[in-house]
Amino acid sequence: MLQLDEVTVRFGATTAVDDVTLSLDEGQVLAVLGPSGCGKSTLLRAVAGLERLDAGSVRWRERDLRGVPTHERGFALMFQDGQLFAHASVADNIGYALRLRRLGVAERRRRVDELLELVGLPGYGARRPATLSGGEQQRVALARSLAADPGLLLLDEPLSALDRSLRERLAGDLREILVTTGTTAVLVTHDHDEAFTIADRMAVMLAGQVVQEGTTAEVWRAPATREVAEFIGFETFLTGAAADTVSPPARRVGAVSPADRRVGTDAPAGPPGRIDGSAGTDRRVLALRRAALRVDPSGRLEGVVRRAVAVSDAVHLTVDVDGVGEVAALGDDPGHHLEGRRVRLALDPRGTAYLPG
Amino acid sequence: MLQLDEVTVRFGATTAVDDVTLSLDEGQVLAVLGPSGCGKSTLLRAVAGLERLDAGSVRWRERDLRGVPTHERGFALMFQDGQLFAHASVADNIGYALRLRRLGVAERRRRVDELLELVGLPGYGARRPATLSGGEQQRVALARSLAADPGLLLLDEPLSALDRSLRERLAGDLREILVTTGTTAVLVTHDHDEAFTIADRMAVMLAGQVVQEGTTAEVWRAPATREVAEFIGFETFLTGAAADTVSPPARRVGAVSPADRRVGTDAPAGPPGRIDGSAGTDRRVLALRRAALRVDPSGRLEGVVRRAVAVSDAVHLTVDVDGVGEVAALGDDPGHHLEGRRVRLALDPRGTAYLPG
Amino acid sequence: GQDEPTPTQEPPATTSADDSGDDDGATSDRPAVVPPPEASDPGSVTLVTHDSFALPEELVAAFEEESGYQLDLQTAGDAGELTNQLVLTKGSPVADVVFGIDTTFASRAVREGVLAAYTPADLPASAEEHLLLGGETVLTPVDYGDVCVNVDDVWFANRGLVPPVTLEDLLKPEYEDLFVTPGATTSSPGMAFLLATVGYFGPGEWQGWWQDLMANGAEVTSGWTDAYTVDFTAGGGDGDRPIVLSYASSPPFTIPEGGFQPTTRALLDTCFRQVEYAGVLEGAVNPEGAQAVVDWLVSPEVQAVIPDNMFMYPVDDEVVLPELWAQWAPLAEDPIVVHPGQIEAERETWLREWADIATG
Amino acid sequence: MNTPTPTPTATRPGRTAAPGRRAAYLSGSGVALGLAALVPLAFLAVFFLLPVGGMLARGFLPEGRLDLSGVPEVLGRARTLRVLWFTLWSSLAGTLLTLVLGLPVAFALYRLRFPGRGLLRAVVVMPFVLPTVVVGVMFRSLLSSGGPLGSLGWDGTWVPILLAFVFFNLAVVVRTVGGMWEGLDRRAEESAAALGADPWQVWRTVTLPALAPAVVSAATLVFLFCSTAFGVVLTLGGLRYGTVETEIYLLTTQFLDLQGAAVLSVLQLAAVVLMLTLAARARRSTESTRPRVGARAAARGPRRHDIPALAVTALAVGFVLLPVGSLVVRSLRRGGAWTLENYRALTDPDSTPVLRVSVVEAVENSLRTAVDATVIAMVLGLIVAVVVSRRPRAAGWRRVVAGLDGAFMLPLGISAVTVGFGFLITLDRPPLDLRTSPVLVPVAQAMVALPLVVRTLTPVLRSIDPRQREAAAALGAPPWRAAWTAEGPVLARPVLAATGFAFAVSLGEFGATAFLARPDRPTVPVVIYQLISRPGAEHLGMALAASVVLAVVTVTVMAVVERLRVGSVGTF
Ligand SMILES: Nc1ncnc2c1ncn2[C@@H]1O[C@H](COP(=O)(O)OP(=O)(O)OP(=O)(O)O)[C@@H](O)[C@H]1O
Ligand SMILES: Nc1ncnc2c1ncn2[C@@H]1O[C@H](COP(=O)(O)OP(=O)(O)OP(=O)(O)O)[C@@H](O)[C@H]1O
Ligand SMILES: Cc1ncc(C[n+]2csc(CCO)c2C)c(N)n1
Ligand SMILES: [Mg+2]
Ligand SMILES: [Mg+2]
Repeated sequence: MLQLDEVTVRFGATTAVDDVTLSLDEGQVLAVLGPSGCGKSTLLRAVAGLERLDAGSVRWRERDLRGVPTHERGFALMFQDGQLFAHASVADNIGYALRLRRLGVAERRRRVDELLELVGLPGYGARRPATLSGGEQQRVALARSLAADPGLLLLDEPLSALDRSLRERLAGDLREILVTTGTTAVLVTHDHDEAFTIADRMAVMLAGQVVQEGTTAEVWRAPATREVAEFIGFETFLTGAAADTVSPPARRVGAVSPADRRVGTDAPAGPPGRIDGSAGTDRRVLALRRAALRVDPSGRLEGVVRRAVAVSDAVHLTVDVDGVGEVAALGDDPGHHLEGRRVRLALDPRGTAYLPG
Repeated sequence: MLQLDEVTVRFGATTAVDDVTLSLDEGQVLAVLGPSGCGKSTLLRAVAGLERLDAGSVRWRERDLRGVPTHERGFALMFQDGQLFAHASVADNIGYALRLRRLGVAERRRRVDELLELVGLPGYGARRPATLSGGEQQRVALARSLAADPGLLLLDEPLSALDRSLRERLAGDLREILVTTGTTAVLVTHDHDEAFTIADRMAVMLAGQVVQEGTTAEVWRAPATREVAEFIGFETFLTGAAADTVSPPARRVGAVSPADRRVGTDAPAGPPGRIDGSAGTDRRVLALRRAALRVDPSGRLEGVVRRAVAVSDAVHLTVDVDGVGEVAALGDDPGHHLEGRRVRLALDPRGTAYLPG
Repeated sequence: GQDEPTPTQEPPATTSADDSGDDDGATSDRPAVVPPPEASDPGSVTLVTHDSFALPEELVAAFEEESGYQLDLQTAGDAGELTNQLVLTKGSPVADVVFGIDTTFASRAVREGVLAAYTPADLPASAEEHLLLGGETVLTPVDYGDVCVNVDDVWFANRGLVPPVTLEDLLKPEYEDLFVTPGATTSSPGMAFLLATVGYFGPGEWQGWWQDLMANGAEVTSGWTDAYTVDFTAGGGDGDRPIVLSYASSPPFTIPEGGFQPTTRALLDTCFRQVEYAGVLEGAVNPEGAQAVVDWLVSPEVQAVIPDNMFMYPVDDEVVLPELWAQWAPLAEDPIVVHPGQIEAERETWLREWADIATG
Repeated sequence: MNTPTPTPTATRPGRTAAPGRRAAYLSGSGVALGLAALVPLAFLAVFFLLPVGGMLARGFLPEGRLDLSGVPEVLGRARTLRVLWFTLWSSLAGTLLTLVLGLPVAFALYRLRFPGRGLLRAVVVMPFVLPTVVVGVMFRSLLSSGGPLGSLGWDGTWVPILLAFVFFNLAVVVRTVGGMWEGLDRRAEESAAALGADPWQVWRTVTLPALAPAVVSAATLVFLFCSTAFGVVLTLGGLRYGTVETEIYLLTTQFLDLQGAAVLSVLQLAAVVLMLTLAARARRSTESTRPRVGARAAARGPRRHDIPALAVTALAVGFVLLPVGSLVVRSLRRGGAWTLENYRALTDPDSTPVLRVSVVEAVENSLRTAVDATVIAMVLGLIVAVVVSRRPRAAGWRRVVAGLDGAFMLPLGISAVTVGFGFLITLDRPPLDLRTSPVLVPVAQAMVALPLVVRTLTPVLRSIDPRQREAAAALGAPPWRAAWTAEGPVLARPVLAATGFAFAVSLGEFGATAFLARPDRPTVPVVIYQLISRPGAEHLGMALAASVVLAVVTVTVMAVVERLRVGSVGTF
């Protein structure tokens, strides 16, 4: 088990990691999400023993790692910027940890080729890192850390430089590798879907602190604070009457109109559990993702489209809903047809959450 | 106007950019998309004059740039890995181009502060690049290239290291800046939505070649080849009977069943124009995004769920549709309830496209 | 060496003469000095000299053969550095015996007591006249030479000019810009020349002469080498000064290829005599060996090769000089003299005054 | 009184800082490094601090009591002030001039690829092995009123002194800066160009700051060499331009005025320490790590806008070769005729009674000694460079490291006479009675070469991103292995350059060697000095021929070193 207790790392006046307490069972994968500069990389470096702790402790398999040098921890860290060894070939980079372990040449070569294949770079072994594209370098760095076959794998944005389809494929492969080898891993990512695909658990960091930690689905469905909610994609926050208009208290649990829940099947409905315990409180905030409100002729809400922006596979609308105000919603077709029009919106409760007020 | 004619760049045996012909009107923004290693960065470097052309020419405002050194082109290139000046402060990095232009100290400072504000790093001016997080460095690099206020702005994945919400905000701001200053720009991105938000036009590169170029919406809706389609997110490709089953020929133009087009409004329906001209040909391929098939009790298609994976805001299904085979589809709720079940799927034609066979 | 004589076998020492080669003869005890435990092998003797020391390999071998000592050589810069080094290491010398202390520094060595009394029994009679005033018992003259102004006769002949003869002549306008000398502060012959002018004009008078000399366009270089090889017209370079400060023994070196007569000549009225001395060092580990070395240096064999090897005149006048020397390198009959004690007392003052005049 | 007590606080074993103040994985290696640093420190203590301390003690404590009576007297002399002033301005001017000429040459020889590059790299080092007197004679032969350049009227002015400063030290700049430049990633420059900077602006705003630590390093060395220059100043300045160094020499060897010499030595030492402090500060403020990307950093073919740099290089090479050319010419002449006699005599032990060994044997001695000295200098230099390139977090240890950095430069800033005489008076007791030990020659040469090695390697080492080492550690590499992985390949070329340099230094070293070498085993410079100070055309001719041989040997060795392939280091 990896156990972080009140870990704090400061750089002068900046507190990059602030009193972080976390634990991760062996074999599990934790995704760390958070905005740029919140301390994710520093946290990983601290676990690896590359940053001194200003307070707190890191324990691994019950052993306090204070004073244990990086190379003796048996971890592998993939740096955010790769940090490939420029003077070594791609194959030597990937085989580095194997060489340290004095693996035979043939075995090493086999493993390197395997990993090159995995990251989609077969035949790149003899190349120098400087001749690789950005994404290729990142994949080599990933392969290099995977080759180390560590007790704990620390990945700092392993797939950020890759295009979506490659990223999705590699995320799936990575998940598979981690699961089959039972590797414990902590990965930093900006991509929510990547977190979902690869990780069992998720920690959201904001300004150095872990504000929420839980299974990926949990965090997704029940963000602990407005900041977390904003970070994971909730855009509209409503209170009081506006919230009630969008999601009438009476209908909140289970009682969702057919139009509102059309696409739903038999999954547990609506915003998660905690709602029940606090149904009467008005101070709670109703958070809506954009996808929670879709243009639907049979929807219950109505409003005027203020702005419509086409993105790749949808139209992002800003709708001024009667009695509610401006909300983000999803249209279906290129928006120039919509601006200024009145549309009806249907609520999809899976895009909603209640936050403590 | 930026005009690329049969531009080719080789590295030994590799042809990184292969006979690329492109043109971009002034004031427009072109997004270059393509898988990792397809030659995007090389293309940008070639335009900037940092790679020697093995063939072809780059013209800017009617002038052939052959032999024009980089600094005389009046462009600004933001490198994929930032390439901040390690010895200079953040402010000096951002103010670099202004200093070259001998802008006064006060004016420079004002502009730098403005840009720091823009990229969300107010007060970071005195820091050294080495003390910044990955995303912070990227933002400084972006600010630095924006400060140059160039005739042509070349951005190599300017937002890849940022979290989604910051990326969205910056993409919007970037678009606004480019439009208000009338800057012509070429930007490399992996993110489809970023391309949509920022760019007017889109070029898809595959293995060194530009396979499709057009307005963003055009490319999105009518990918030219299966590879392009795959790259921009089409996952299922059907021909012959299977295609007909999913999208019956009779119904193809305009005649979409209410269940299939429920969420649609008055936008032009179905796969775009070219369908009409080739309606009779069976050799065309029907391409489907995952979002084209959604679980819907009133859907026309039926099949067994083979696999269900929850991602952040949806469930990815693989459904074995009767008479069609396995297709990617979108469910609504965490998938463990679905695997093995029969579900009905509705087709959303906006997620479909016909490709030349 | 790791050979026979064991450390316990203390070599005997005497203050009187021993026959060379009689290494196991007398058994009188050594005086106060106790050798350090790891003292060098008593079978060897160390000779420290100036950099210009050179003797044929065979002679050294013969000495070692004859005396039974292995001769170790150390060099220590020019005469000045050598003397100062001895002074600095007084009581713990690096060697047993020294050769190369010259007239100008000898008094310092004597005064500082770095030398042990010793006079070779076989000192040639002709050496007597070179004995150092006040240092007769500790320093043994070995060779000597004259530092004199040299002129390029051919150069003067070609121009139909008469070369200078005396120091006073050098101030004449016809010799303007024609004289080059190494500096007194940086060069031994330069120092000797300064002493020559002090001795010739007398204390308090020489300064004026130097001022006039400099005003007459004399050039001061740092060392003899570049004065002679760069500026002098007959030194092998493309120099343009036909008058140079050098040695009385220099002219034979200017006999042209195939010629039989030097093109240059020393002005014998301008010479300062330098005598080089040898002496046993106080605190020597092997004083007896040291004495044997001093004996050896004044032996006819060594005296005979001194001209060809060290370009000095042997103190033993019985030695036959090389023919060219005899013919073309006469010594001054009446060299300029300055009392060694006075040199020691005033050297610093003179040098400072000189430097102020000559290097302004 | 002279028992060595070399236990500076800098190397007290233990954690490098208060607990937890440093990345954990470095602490173990910190101790090892600290211990390793003891070796060079011991060398420094025994072969430098002890002798110099001894001399200063003799000067200030003549009778065992402190006596400073001479201080105001020495400082009050007009001559002292004049000498100080000349030392200062001539060294500064020489340093600047050398930099101005050396930087374009470093660029041309280390960033451009063209045939003959390796040879030129070797040629610029050649002056370093030429004995100063020979160079002085050659310069004067060219510039004296009768010489080919006599019409310039420079003889006896300060101009030739500055020229000689440049002549001798061009190699310092070219190699120190070139070693760094060679490995720089081109993309930083590209990114400046892509923001509109013209090549000059790119150089000024990106390249120069990146090179700054190396430039400062080189400038420090050059300044030290110039301000302690002895032979050339005397020969070329014709006594008019005394420096502190010549003054100390005079006071020590002529007047035996140890107090005066000690006063000047302390003055010199203070100036050197001040200069080193300033240089260290300048270096530190310009230091930053840089990516090094092998392939992209590789030199390229010359382009049109490289013409100025190439022209300067041609000029510099011409400048270096001019005195050497005149040396070659004069070595081929005797008695007004062309002859190979001077060279023939070199192989003949009996050619002149002046020499105990033939010049060929001296070449052998020189090479053998130089190999020993180079090995010592490289081992110690690498240790020192690695130690001083580490960045402890604690300010105290950072200062210690900075101090160490400077400490090894000190020997260059102190008069050789002081060290030499100090040697004699302090190392005269067992177990350190080393005064006549033959091991001293390579050791002393190594101490002279050490600063050059350290200054060549340290800027490069410090520019390597420590995260490269961290990346290796994070994959399981123990500290030494991580250092080898991250730094070995980058250092390979600079190590070669430094090795060549150290070799050249010890081949050419005269001051200490003349003092220490046994007369029966002289090195070539010693032989040259013996020859050149004797009358007779054959001695001068042989001295010149021997100088040519020394130059040729050096250039050959350098050229071979340049050609060594270091690709294998890349495979860890
Ligand atoms: N200097 C080089 N030498 C050899 N091959 C190179 C060099 N630079 C790039 N390549 C190759 O050229 C191809 C294109 O590289 P480029 O950097 O343009 O890709 P990219 O599209 O920017 O990829 P990414 O999205 O991963 O950054 C890659 O296959 C890469 O390996
Ligand atoms: N060496 C340093 N000195 C000072 N501040 C630092 C240093 N390293 C990081 N920081 C600061 O600490 C904070 C956290 O940095 P960190 O690199 O951990 O962020 P991150 O979460 O990884 O961000 P990103 O997603 O942008 O990579 C940032 O504000 C950064 O500016
Ligand atoms: C002005 C000046 N004079 C001489 C040298 C030559 N030099 C200085 S140190 C050294 C190494 C051995 O002594 C050599 C050859 C120089 N660089 N600068
Ligand atoms: Mg980070
Ligand atoms: Mg790229």
